[in-house]
Amino acid sequence: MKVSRRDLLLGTAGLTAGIFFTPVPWKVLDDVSIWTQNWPWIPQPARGPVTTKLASCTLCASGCALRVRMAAGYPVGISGNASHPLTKGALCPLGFAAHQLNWHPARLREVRHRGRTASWDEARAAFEKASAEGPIAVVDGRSGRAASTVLQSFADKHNGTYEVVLTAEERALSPYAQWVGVPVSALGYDLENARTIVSFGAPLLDGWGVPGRFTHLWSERAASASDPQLRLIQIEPAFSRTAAAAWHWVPTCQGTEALLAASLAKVLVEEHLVPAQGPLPPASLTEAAAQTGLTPTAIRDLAYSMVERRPTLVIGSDDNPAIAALNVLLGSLGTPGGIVKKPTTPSVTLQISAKNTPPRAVLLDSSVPWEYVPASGVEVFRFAAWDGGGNRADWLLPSPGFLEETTDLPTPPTSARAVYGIAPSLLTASAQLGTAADFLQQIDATLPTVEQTIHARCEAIFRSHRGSVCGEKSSPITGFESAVKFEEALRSGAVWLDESPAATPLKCALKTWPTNNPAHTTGNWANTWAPPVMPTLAAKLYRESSLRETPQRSQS
Amino acid sequence: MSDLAIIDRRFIARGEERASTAKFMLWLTPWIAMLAFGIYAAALCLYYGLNQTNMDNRFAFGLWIFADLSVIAMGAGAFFTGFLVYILKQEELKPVLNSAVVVGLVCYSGAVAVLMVDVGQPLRAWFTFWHPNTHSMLTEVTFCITCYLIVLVLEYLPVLLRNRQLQKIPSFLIFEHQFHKLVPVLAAVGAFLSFFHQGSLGGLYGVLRGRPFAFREHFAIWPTTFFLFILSAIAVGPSFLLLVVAAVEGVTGKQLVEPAVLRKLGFISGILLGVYVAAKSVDTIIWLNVTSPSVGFAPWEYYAYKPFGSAILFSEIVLLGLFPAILLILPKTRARRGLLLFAAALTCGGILLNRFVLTVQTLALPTLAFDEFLQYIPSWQEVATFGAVIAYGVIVYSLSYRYLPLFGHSKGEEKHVSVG
Amino acid sequence: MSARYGMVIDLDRCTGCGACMVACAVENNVPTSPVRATDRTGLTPMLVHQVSNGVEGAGHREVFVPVACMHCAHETPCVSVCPQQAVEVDKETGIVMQIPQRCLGCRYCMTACPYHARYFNWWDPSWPPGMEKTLNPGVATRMRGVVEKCNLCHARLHTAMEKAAAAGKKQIDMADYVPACVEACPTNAILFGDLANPDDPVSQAARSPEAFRLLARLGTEPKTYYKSRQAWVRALAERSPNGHVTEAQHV
Amino acid sequence: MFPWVDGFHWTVMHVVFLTIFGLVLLTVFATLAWSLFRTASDLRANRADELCWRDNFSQLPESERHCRHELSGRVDHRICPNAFDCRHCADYPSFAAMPIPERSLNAGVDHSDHLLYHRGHTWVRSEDDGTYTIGLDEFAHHLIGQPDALKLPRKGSNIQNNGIAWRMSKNGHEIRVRAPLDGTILAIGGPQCGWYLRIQPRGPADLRHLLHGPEVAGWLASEMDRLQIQLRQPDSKPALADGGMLMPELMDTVSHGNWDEVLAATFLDA
Amino acid sequence: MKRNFFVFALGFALALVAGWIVFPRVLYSHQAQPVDFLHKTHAEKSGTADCESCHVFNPDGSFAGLPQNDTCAGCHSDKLGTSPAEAKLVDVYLKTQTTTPWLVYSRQPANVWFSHAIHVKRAGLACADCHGTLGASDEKRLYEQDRISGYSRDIWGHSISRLRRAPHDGRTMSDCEDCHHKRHVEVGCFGCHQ
Repeated sequence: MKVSRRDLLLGTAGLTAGIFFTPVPWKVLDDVSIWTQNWPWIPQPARGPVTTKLASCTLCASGCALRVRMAAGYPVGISGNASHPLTKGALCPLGFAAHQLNWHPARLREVRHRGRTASWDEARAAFEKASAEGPIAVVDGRSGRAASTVLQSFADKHNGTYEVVLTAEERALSPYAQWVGVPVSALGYDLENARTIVSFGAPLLDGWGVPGRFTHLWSERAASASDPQLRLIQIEPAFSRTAAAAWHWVPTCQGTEALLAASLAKVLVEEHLVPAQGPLPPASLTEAAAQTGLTPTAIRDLAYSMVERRPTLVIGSDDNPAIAALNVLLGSLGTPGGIVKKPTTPSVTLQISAKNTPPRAVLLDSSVPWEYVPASGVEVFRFAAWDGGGNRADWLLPSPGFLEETTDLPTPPTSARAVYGIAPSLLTASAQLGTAADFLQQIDATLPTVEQTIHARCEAIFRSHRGSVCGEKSSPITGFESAVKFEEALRSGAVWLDESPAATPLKCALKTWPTNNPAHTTGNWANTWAPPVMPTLAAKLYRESSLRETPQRSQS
Repeated sequence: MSDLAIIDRRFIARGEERASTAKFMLWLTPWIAMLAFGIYAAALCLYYGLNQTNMDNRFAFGLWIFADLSVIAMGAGAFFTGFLVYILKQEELKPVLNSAVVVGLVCYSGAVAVLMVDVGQPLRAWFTFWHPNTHSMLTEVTFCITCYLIVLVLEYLPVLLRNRQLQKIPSFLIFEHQFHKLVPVLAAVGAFLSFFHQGSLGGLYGVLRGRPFAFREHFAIWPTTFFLFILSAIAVGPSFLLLVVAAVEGVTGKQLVEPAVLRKLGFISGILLGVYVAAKSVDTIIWLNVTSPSVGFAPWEYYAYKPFGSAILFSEIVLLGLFPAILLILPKTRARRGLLLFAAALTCGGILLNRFVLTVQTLALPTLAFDEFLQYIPSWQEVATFGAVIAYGVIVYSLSYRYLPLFGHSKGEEKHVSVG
Repeated sequence: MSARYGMVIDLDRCTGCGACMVACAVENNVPTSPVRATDRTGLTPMLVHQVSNGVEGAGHREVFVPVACMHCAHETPCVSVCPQQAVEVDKETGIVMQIPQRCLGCRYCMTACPYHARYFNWWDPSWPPGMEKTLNPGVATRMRGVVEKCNLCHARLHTAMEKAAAAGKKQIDMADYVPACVEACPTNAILFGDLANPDDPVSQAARSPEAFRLLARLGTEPKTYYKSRQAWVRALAERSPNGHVTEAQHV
Repeated sequence: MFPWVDGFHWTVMHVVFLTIFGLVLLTVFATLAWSLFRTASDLRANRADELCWRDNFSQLPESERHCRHELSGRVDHRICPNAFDCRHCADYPSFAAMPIPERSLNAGVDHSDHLLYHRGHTWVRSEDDGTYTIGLDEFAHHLIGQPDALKLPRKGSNIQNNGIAWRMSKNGHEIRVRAPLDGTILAIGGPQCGWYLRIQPRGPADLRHLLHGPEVAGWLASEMDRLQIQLRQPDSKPALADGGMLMPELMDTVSHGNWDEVLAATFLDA
Repeated sequence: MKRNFFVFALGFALALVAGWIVFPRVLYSHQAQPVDFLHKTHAEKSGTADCESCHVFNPDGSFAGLPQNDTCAGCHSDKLGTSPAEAKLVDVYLKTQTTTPWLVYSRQPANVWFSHAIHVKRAGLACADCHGTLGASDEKRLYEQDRISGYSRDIWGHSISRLRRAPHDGRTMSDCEDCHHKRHVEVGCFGCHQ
């Protein structure tokens, strides 16, 4: 029999009708919806138990203590470790997403030479050639580490220069270092005992020094109190985060900080608010008022409020002798709540050998601002984990990223007490990565290794019998039977804290009021202490909120 | 005559004068292009997700929701005319009934199509039927619109079966014959459904406790906007239908219905619009002086932001509400075709503005003390998708007009060559 | 007895560092979305607003207001509107729960929320290659086209519940349940606890005269309290305290 | 939605809400089902042809619905009230009794007094053996001439009065020819044999509804007028042979004109 | 008329056959476990039939799920018998320290949070209450995966209609709910979702 069109139509109708009496439409509908709930191209977290490990943040010199939540062998979450003596568990926002940095698109994973992929051997050969041809400059982005000693001794051995990069905080301390003749690394701010802190544009609550330290202090002593125990006076043109939280904000014109400092000093001395010893500023109040954009009375009031609650500590945002001189005037040098000299960590000493011959090549370790690189004519070997605009370097040498390298943590700048810790590596770095220290090691086997240096330092600290070890619970160092045990404790996340220094008055050489006023810029949050590359998630959040200006947002 | 023309001719009801096949194709081409482009845009949105639109977290509802609300209001002519003819026995409106059904079908199916693009996960849309939250106005809307769409399709069926070729198939003709007897039942059901979802579309915003600009006092479970929307919808429905018929008459150059019918539509529209304007004014006064102050919002701050000044309120109520109502109610003005159409157009404009204010201005206005007044410009994908609905409507209506007896057998001799 | 988890945020303590935002995003596997995302299409379950008092010069004051879902307790706006029960208030915890797998992405709840605390996944979530290894196991990633928001770090509550169950306890130990933002805040500005428990520090802080809630007059009983000793900050509670519009100044 | 599905609560809202929508859907689909059922029963009862015809008839323009008695001149003006089926016409006997006024009409197309004519331009001839022969009348024949295709019903199948007896096509136009009476097909012919079908009527055939005698001339005359009008051209070139004689193969010779209209009107089709 | 009905019925019947018999076979893909593992044999050989000796709880109370390689290596540090399955386990996985890619029959998607601790330790359910006689199974079951949703067939259950289901068959959300309703344990969405 022949199939007519009518039959086809009817048959199809029957099929369609029948299919609704089968699971097909319903099950498919259900499954398709389930498919949308588990789209295969959307990654899902790995399964497995979550363990917590203690570690330290190595993004900046502060070495904040972390609790890292690990799952399936990878870090999945970060929080502060309250047992840390300085940070008290507080972290900067970048720290919370730092564990994503290792997979940042800008991560360096291979040796690159002028834009093309190269090998470690080539790099080593090039460096040896360079060091044979002329002096080498070794620039250390973060001084005082065990690795630093390796770099330094290499420089010394191969008549190179070893230079360290000072952070803005350290630069702000350098005037005192000159006047009292101690290295910057031996000076610190005794914030904990100060009752008035006058900040000349220093971003105290915005990543200054050890971020957690002052933030925590402020939240304990100053926040949410109309008459705080700790008075924070912020002198700054812009209404910064610190200004927003300050007890008193003094808006001044850009670049008149030194002049204001001088006029304040004048008021202090003339109105006998401070003993009339020390240098006298040659400033006139009216002129200062005119330039700073404040009224003379405002300046007077400011001076009075500075001394109302002593001890008063003046903090500059950068190397500014005039501001530094205020501390001298206020007698906040070497006194509690002022600028104190701390005993440096045993065997963590560091003298900068200055030779002025122009180098043939420069080796940069960790993220170093570019002004430390001679403009041209030198071959640049840059060790970095992330290519933060590193295109100016001839050699980009990939170094271990976050939590991928065991390194020790010397006393951070601005700390009033010496601390020492060891940041363990929780992740195994890929074979393609290498540190500057190892790099030099392979060139000159006679150099001390990082491990040796760390052992030596722990040994020394242990033998000094000073201070205590802050782990899950704090215990005196004398409680440890051996240096090995002590080192183990440090490697498992504990931090050694020195005793608070006896207040040793400092002999100040300052006789005349400093007039030289090095031009300085108020540090911008993003590039002075943050890594050149921000954690992806943090970058995203700043882009998607009005909280901080980010390039993307100002564009859009 | 080419074969295509002969075939085409075969489907056109006997004794009907229609444009030549070529001309009709010419007429359809731009609309088809528009439709195709819109479908492309919608496909982009479905494939890449809604980042193709300019909606954002504050403007979670955009052009599409506004379009849906408007289009559905315009489609109200369908159920309301059916209601008038079958339930209230206004027989003289019968000539426009089929036309109303087509308009309704187009509006509703178009709206539903856009909604499917608008939701982020269309493949899960059926969850609303499986796990309905009966407290949500949106659930009410979804259920009503779905049911009513079925009803509309069924109401359209007899019109479709009257096609010259289809009615040559005996079973179809007989089915049409039988089904026609029961259409009043559908009309009644449709009216019931429409009353509800037109209302719940208004309720959609009236219940937004978090948006004092939209929030209104409640009667039982329904905010006043629920009832205002029903009123405004049945007010604008006839006006829109009137405009459509007039437009078709204009395009085809034929008189398709007696002028009296259009005037009747206008009159009904006018009366209802009047009632609506009155109710709306009372509601606005209560809202400005009682409702929103009680939740800490100053009566006039809503209108502190340009371009949404208080002028918008005036034009919504008076310029595009009271004024056309008067024009439509007064026999003198109603009698003049020009004024009649003008008033109908104003009426539609008023309802469009009302929907716009409720959807867009509500979201643009800040609620927290520290958030901003935001603006939103739809992306081309949104506009194109919306355009597709319009094109779809025109195409379906044109085809229906050409091949189906929308107005029964058009009497009256043709003025010039007809199109569509 | 059932709990009512809530927060009291001391605005005088907030320095606007944004740690809460980052910690929240990390904890909840918020994707590192494409650069096209802006502050209007972004995904910030916890968002810190910067608000000024509008005065120029020395009298200028600013405050940072962290805003996340307030978990409204009464006539929760987003719950009643959801057409398919993808949002509900948990009887046991008072947490307003958003289930992305149930959500169809109609975004009605977003229009309903007066705090703009709900966010839509405009893009499919994506991470730079390898970064998906750092996803938090306790939280499933969402897909494009659904709404999400703060759920008070429910994964941490799960962990606490499991721990309690394993130890054979009925109630969880509050020390085990600390949302990421609370944990992250370097100045301890955020206080988290059970508002149903009158002895809980949170309920005590919530009762203080300095405490206030945003848009409390809407009558939705938000469970996030703010507190400040500055009157102008407390005035932010209402849209227009004196009938005039206080404008936010975004820096 | 259902008590066993997540999200259902035994609250008033749920029950009311879902009941309402259940009822709505029930009503809608009951309506649909009911009309489908009625359709099926009609089809089973073989009422299809009649219903279709009545429907088509109601659509015919008035000009095509004149009563036969008007055509014969017995009455001045009368529109047929029951679909050309004089068998059910109450007034038929009275009209039939009236005398036919004498008038000589030139139909313009020849017709026979021995044949009975159907309004769809078919004729019926009763054979001696009680069967009937059905053919296409001169008018239609001249119009179409030789059809391009012919589709006749199978032998033994049934046709119904006013149902579709057979289909032809010419120049792309489909032509449906209506059956003049009920019966079973005995034999099929075609244009070449001058007749198309031979049928055996069901029971005693009642042929009152078919035109015969003088009516035919009147009817054909009116048909000719219609044709004249339909094929009229702006420049009044005589469309038909002089003296108004139909010329054969009209569809081929006269290319202009709306043939679709003409055929539909001629064969009383929709 | 008759013929029409017949043709329609034919289409209808075809649909039924396709939907009820062909569809389930097409919908699921079948995969064999990496290693043929028999619970029964292990229970007999090891002389212990309690699940927790291999499926342990982690210290933090979370459930370890399938045993890791070291658990297997506890006995199979080297080949005990001659079975090819064991040989494969030892040579391919244990020796090379690669985790055995077991296919988990009752694997729930990432958005489901199921705490064995709460169900076993607090509610006191027995493993068999949900997993049935899996612990005593002695047949090598294929792992069936839904091609569309990617779920294991055990989630939907083996009866495609879910009308006549064996006990412990099916792990869908409604199955969880049924059990919870039976035991009057009401939890919100986040009680089971994450």
